[in-house]
Amino acid sequence: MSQLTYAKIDQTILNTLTPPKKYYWGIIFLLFLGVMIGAACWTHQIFTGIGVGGQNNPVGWGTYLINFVFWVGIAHSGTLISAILHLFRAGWRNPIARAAETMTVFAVCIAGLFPFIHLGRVWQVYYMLPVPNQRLLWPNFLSPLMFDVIAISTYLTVSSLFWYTGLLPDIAAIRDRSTCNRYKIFKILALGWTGAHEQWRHYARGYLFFAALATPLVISVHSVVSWDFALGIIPGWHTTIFAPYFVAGAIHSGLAMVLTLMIPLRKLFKYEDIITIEVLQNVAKTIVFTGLIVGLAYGTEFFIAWYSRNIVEVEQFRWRAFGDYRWGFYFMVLCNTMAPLLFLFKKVRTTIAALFIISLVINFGMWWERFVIIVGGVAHGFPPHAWGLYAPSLIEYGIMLGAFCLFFFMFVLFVKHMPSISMTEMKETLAEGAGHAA
Amino acid sequence: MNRRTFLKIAGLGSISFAVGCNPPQKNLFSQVHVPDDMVVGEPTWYASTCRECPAGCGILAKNREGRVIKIEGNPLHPINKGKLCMRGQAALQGIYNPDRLKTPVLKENGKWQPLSFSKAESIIKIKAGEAARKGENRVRMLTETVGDSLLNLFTAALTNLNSQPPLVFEPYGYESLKTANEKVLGIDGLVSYHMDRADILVSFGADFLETWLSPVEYAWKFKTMHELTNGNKNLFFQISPYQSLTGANADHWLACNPDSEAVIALGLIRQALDIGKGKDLPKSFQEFLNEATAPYTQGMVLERSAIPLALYEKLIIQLMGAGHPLVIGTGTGAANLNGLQTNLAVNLLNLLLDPKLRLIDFTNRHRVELAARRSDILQFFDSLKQEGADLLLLNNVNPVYNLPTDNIIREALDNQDLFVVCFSNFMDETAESADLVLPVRMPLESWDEYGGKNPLVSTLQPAMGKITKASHLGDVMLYAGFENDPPAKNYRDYLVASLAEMRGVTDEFQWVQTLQQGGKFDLTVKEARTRKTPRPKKLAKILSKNPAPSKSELAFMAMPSIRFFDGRGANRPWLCEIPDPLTRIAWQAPVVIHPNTAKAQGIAQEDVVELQTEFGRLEAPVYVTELVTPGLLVMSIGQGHQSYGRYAREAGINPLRLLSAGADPDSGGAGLNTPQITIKKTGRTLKLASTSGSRTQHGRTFALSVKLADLDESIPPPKTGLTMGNFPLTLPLPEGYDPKRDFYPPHDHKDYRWAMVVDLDRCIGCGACAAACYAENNLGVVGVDRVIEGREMAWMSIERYHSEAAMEKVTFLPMLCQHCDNAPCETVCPVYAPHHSKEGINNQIYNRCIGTRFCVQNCPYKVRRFNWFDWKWPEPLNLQLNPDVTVRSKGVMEKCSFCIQRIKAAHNVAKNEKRMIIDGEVTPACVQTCPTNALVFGNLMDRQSRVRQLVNNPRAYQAIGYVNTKPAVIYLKKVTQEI
Amino acid sequence: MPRERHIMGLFRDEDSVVSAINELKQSRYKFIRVNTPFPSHKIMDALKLKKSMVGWFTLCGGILGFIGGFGLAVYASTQWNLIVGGKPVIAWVPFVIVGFEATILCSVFGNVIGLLTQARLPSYRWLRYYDPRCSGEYFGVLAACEIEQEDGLKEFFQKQGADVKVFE
Amino acid sequence: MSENGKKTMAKQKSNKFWVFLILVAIGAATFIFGLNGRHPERAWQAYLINFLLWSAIAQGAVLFSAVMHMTKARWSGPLSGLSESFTAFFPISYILFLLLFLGKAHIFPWLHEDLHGKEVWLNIPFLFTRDCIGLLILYILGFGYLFNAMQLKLDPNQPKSKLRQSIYDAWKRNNRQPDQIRRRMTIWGGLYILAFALVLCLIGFDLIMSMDPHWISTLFGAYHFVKAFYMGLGALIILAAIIRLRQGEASRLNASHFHDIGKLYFAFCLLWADFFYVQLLVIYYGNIPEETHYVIIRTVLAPWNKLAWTVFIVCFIGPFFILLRQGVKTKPVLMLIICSVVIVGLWLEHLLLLAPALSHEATQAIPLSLSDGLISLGFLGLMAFAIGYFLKVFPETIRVKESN
Repeated sequence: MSQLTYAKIDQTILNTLTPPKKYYWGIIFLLFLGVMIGAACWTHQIFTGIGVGGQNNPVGWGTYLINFVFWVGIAHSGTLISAILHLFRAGWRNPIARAAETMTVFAVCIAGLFPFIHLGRVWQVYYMLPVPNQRLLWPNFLSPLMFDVIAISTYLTVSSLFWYTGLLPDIAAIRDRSTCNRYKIFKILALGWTGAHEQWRHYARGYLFFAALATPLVISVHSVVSWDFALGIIPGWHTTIFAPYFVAGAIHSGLAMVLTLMIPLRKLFKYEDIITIEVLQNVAKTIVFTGLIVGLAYGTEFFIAWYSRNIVEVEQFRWRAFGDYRWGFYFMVLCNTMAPLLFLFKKVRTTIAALFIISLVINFGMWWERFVIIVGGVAHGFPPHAWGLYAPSLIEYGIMLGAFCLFFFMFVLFVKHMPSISMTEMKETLAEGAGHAA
Repeated sequence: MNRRTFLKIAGLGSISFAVGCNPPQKNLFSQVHVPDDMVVGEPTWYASTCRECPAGCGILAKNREGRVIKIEGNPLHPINKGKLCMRGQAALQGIYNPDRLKTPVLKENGKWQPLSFSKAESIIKIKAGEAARKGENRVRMLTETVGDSLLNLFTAALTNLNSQPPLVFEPYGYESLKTANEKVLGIDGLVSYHMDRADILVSFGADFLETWLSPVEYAWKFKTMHELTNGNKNLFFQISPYQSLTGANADHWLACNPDSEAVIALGLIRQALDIGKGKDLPKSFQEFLNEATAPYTQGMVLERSAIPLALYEKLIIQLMGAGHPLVIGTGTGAANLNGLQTNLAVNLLNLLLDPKLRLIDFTNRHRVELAARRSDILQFFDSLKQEGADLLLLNNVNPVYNLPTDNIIREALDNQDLFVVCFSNFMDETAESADLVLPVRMPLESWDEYGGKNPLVSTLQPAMGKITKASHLGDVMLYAGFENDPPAKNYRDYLVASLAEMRGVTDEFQWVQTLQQGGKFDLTVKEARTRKTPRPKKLAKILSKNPAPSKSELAFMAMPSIRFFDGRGANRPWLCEIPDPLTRIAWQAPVVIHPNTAKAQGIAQEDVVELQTEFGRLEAPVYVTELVTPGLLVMSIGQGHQSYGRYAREAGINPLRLLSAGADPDSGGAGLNTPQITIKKTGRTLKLASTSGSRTQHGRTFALSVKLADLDESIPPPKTGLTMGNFPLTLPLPEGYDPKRDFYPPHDHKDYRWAMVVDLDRCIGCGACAAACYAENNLGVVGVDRVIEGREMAWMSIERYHSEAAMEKVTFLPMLCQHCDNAPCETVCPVYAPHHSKEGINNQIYNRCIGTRFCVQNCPYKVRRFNWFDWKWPEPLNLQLNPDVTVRSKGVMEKCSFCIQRIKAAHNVAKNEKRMIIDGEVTPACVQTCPTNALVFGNLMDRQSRVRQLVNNPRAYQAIGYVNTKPAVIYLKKVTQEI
Repeated sequence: MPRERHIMGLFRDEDSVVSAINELKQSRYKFIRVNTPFPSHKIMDALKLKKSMVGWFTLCGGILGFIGGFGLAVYASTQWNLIVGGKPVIAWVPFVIVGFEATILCSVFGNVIGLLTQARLPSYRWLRYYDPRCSGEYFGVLAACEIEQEDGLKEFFQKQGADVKVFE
Repeated sequence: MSENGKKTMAKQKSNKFWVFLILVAIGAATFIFGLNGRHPERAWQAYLINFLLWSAIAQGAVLFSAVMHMTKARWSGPLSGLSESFTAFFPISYILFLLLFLGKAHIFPWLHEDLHGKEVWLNIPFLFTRDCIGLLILYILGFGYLFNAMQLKLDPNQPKSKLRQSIYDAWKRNNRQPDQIRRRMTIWGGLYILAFALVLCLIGFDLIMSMDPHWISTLFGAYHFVKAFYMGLGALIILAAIIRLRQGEASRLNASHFHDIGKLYFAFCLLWADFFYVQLLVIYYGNIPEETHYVIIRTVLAPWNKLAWTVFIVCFIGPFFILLRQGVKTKPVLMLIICSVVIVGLWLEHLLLLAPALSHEATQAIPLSLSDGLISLGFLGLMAFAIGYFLKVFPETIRVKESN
């Protein structure tokens, strides 16, 4: 980034905020359409009953929970990148941190929707809120679902605050470079930030604590998600490795999603100088690492199942590999642990197309991993007489479509109206870079 | 709020919130003028008699606010001793059936016109009058088996209309049995058997646990004979080409070739003679037998029947050595030559093995013996064609369905100048082709009398106000059958009179007593006259026949169904919804094929195949199982109606369409099997509505059995460990907690810890419990599509497991909520919808449930059921709903509650009487109805209670106990015996 | 007190800012603040600021959250006093999760509150003496002096090689 | 000044060696005495625990350098060089492992049990073959990494011992450019990290988890290697602190180094606790006896529950609250103490995991005695000796600041 200057950074990023063209609104409309389809499907389900989905006995949880876990997973890398890498002072995070955090916030919103969607009586959902009520009925704080409620809401709050705190100086910067309406709005949003040293002094400290707190949080949240299953006693669910394994998986999928989002963004917004190939390479390398962890977890699960000599476990994993859902299993192994290994070759790492495709492959694989775990466990559980299979219904696909559309709808809106790269942090990096050069 | 108050609400959850989840049922109180014996909220019980099949079990009808909501067996009744089969339970869905006719309908130029009852009855009166005037025998009548009183009335009326008495039509007429009895025992009827006193039972395919003569009666008799008594068990051999439910309960199933039972039976006679049985028979007769059975050498028998030598020898040894041997004949419908020969041989065998025939009861004979032979029925219709008649009265019979391949019947009914009247409450196939359909009162609404066995008195009385304005058939006959001088002014009086005359129920007191008890069971009748020894020449004609084995390698056989009997049950949603005990398939009627046959034919499960015989063809999906001999195709009878209401129509296939309606010359009965059939793949497949995932249990400890030999106390119990194989029994009581392996502290219960013991050795898999549960707990009926999706709602289901070692061996496992002490479902619910009650029950609070379905996900037994939709109870089926139990709405989880409403009721009684609940005072619906007492319910904390005694049984275990959920449902291993 | 004149010198690079600050500190002009587009360590070091107090807010939040979380879980379960799955009514092991999440949440709240109160946000008074360029590529050093010293301060800044902005 | 500074240091080291060797001797003596005593299994137990502990320390410490290189982290500075010195313990560790074979009768309780088919995996020949191979690979990779890493640090104008000379010649033969070397480091390092995960999983399953052959926990392997890294960092900090204290201001190890590695240490303290809790929670919640019995014996029932609490407090609660304050992290002395205590705590943790299975008769009291301590001292001596030797051969790893 030698040729970068403060001015250039400002320029590149502010250029992205110019009034959008027609096709942009076209895309927005299409996405909105998708959202509406999803909404319609959900409404239908609420009035007819969960039965319009494909779930049954024994498989009571279907794509709703799969998507829930999938989106929570996506959400994780955002915090990872902005918090953990911030603590490790890895400079390459700065160009993608903002977009990643944004992704996090939106992904958590989407994820948060699914537990509602999958409820049989969503109109009674307030039973889960720990609010004093006249009948003195409280939720059960032993239930993993309550852990979820707490963890996810915490995560949403924290990541949003974290995200907004990061945005603050940039909002101010935009305020200073805009007029009339936009100025008015951003003036309010900026809360009067001027980058005075008193402000920076507290800001830097606060931001550090944010990072320090977000890191254990991000780990705990996906551990909690994993406990929705691991705390059960169902073979294939009840295993101690789940928490770290899910965290790794989450980061894995999240990083892949970062690539999926960043590569087009980089192209469209001409970020090549800021999001350099170096940055993408580093993401790719991290993906290799997480991929290996996930692979290790797959292996361990199988080994222990075999080692345990517990016929229920053995059967569960035999079936996972050779049973009705073996394709899902093959997908998950190939896409999540094999495909990323291609990143070991510099050639692959540095070709944008390859990066993009593999990132998509990984997202696909991670979805299937959740399928294999969530459906597989109960479909082939303890009582053989209750074994069964599950296939999603059209309604479920509709809702899934809606969810994806909603995510991209929000994201596309964001990148066009807010700085999708942190100007401040870029300048900081630039300054430090200069410092090192000196 | 403290725990007690909450639990109050919790308890009420099942009672007072009956309208909580659903829009309230309109007019829960369906009566305006309340009868004296009705107290709101209190059930009233009316003793009556079940008329779902000719067996005639005694029942108690539970009436709440004027509606019958549940039927239970009458404990005083000698036939069923308080038990009931699933068909009996489902009788309710007859009276409340949404397709039940509200008014008579008259066919005018092909269209059905409703008309008033009086109008309809007068039409009949007029028609009858005209016919009678025309001359001899112009009025004909075909009726189902009815009580003597009604039958006499029919006869009287018909004679009055100078016609012949009515003919009793039963699809299952037991012709060959009757013939055999007539020829050997000299009784042209159906004797009953003291099965309970036998020490070895050999059956040649009689499905006495399903439909044969009197299933409930023989179910408890069989279990009495077959139960484990001081380390010993009597033997039961089933010899049949298809392993029916009865066969599945046999110690040894001898899978013989189709139509080879006779060979075996005769072979056994020969064996018996060889070892010098039957010495006290007349010499001539002995000689006759000797020569008649000469050809049936062991080699020939084995060759023809293809049963393994080892088993055959075991059978011979056991049978010949037995003290009280009992051999019973063929299944319901096997009236072809083979069937007749078998039954003859069976009777002879009994005669040889036990010359006094101690186990055969000639006095109390089954009423169904009144049924006319198939040949007579055919002759009846034939004569309608030849001689012609003006009026044909059909009382609740459906010949069009039961004899689909017989054209004479159709012709006769379609005949223009014959006016056909159908006394039927449903538009079944026969009614469709009648001219006038006149609904009459159904058994639960009427005064009547029906002794399942002569001379037993068993009464019927109205257990509820009538649903329609229909009058009783008796009254119709009194009105229509007599010009001016009816024998009585209404049927009730007629009934009283005839009971007084026939059974000496003279004074009012006796009458009331009889009604209250549901009958007069203490009648002493003189022994039937002594038999004369059979005369050889009557037998020779038949026994000498030796038909060559059929050429075709494929034979076909239709089995009477425990669910639908002869087809009359097909419009009861419960019976359709509860899967077949052996195939575990609901709503559909697959054709059952042996794997080898399937392989040979290149057929796989769920393929739709075309079956073709000389009489007809049909297409059916395939179910592959080892429970049938290779080369035999089996379908169960009862489904595949063209009409008969929404539930029966288009459900399953009617196998009778493949069979001849003709009768066997010797027995006069029809065979339900054919030696010639061709099978063809259609290329299509049909998803079977199966409710079972895997047939074998993959080495898991769900349904366990133990060898009789291993029950010996001298053998020390194996040492326990922590794995599935050797985990100890951990009672759901504080003593069940071991600090070395339980993280959780033990918790106490208040006075009661409800638990159930399920004796797999007693369970015959009949599914009565499941039906009772449907009736008691307002379970939703989901229909075939939902079942295919895996969304059936049964709280109690009888799972069947084939043994990996020998796939033809089956164990039945009643599966219901295990009410674990460490219930995995409870912890994971975010809102405490399921929780542990102070009496140990795993409560489910429907109002609190938000439908996360986490509980069922985490249930290791998968016994929780989720309401995927709002289930429908089309009017007036909703009148059957039990007001003590919530009707669950969509999005709510539900499951077995141990019939908490009954527990609550018992609590109230006990509280009023200031005492504890007595052991046995609470019986959940399933426990109450189980014909073999396989289920026992009680309080584990009471050391005297039966459950507490039973859990000390060495056979006691818990399903996959090693998961350490400490279930309160404790199973007793099934006892298998190898000899 | 006589009216003051606020003047901001806008610099392009940190080092000159640092030197400017140092000299300003010696000079008779009143140094008020520096506005920078990003937190510059050099400048921060030059200003020799003492450590921010935000951490204490975070800590308090955390402690409250921990207590609150456990408290809530324990209180709720004792309200019901029901046994589920055989677990004791107060099961500490799982409650750790509730406690933990609450800790994080509350400490973040604490953190935000600390941040806002310490940095005195939101408030638009900051914009009184402020130049938009300071969020771009300029570092604005704001100083004040009596009106008559205005020119001196101006040229002081110019000497440092900064553009000067005078607030009327 | 640096020159003679080094000289003196080298001299001091050489004196030290005697101390170390004496420690070793004591340990060995105690061990042999124990073997001939009434409870040879107790001696072997101590041996096994120490083998696991010290090997893990060495492996974990080396991991630090590899990780730092892979992540291109600039802050580690001289620390990564220092961590490489732990490779010196690898050969010793390997020999120690081979010696375990002699005690197989005492350290594998499952030898006398019915394993329900687990024999396929749990049998002496297979176990030793696979673990030998695993450790061999790990150590070779470790040295391979070291070999390349040293090349960048070594300065030629040092007293050349024979070993150094041979290494020099090797480098000469394939003279590479620094960037080339870095790439090779990346490969060796990456492989080392991979092998570390796999081999330590294996060791964890084979030598700790399988001691109760009926118990399983899928996370156990990962738990073991996280613990190893936790200990490795601890040891590294101790070493660094010692050197800092010896060298004083002249040292290139400054406060920020200690602060950073302190943070990392803190993170792994949390991670270790997390991995512990994750297993506990799942097993507690499921309450399936196959899993619970193992945990209950060690955490709930006397006498082990006291030990469990000690371990938990010493290895997590204590360090957590102390390390919260960043001031602490920068103080070498404090860090030295904390890390030492934690390592002792983790020694006890090994005892907690192994002893209930190994010494069955110990149901009343925790089998812990002086002999255990002495044997451990012996191992400490070995470790110190190894590192001392390394630093003697490659003094530049602890080079002091160039005098300004």
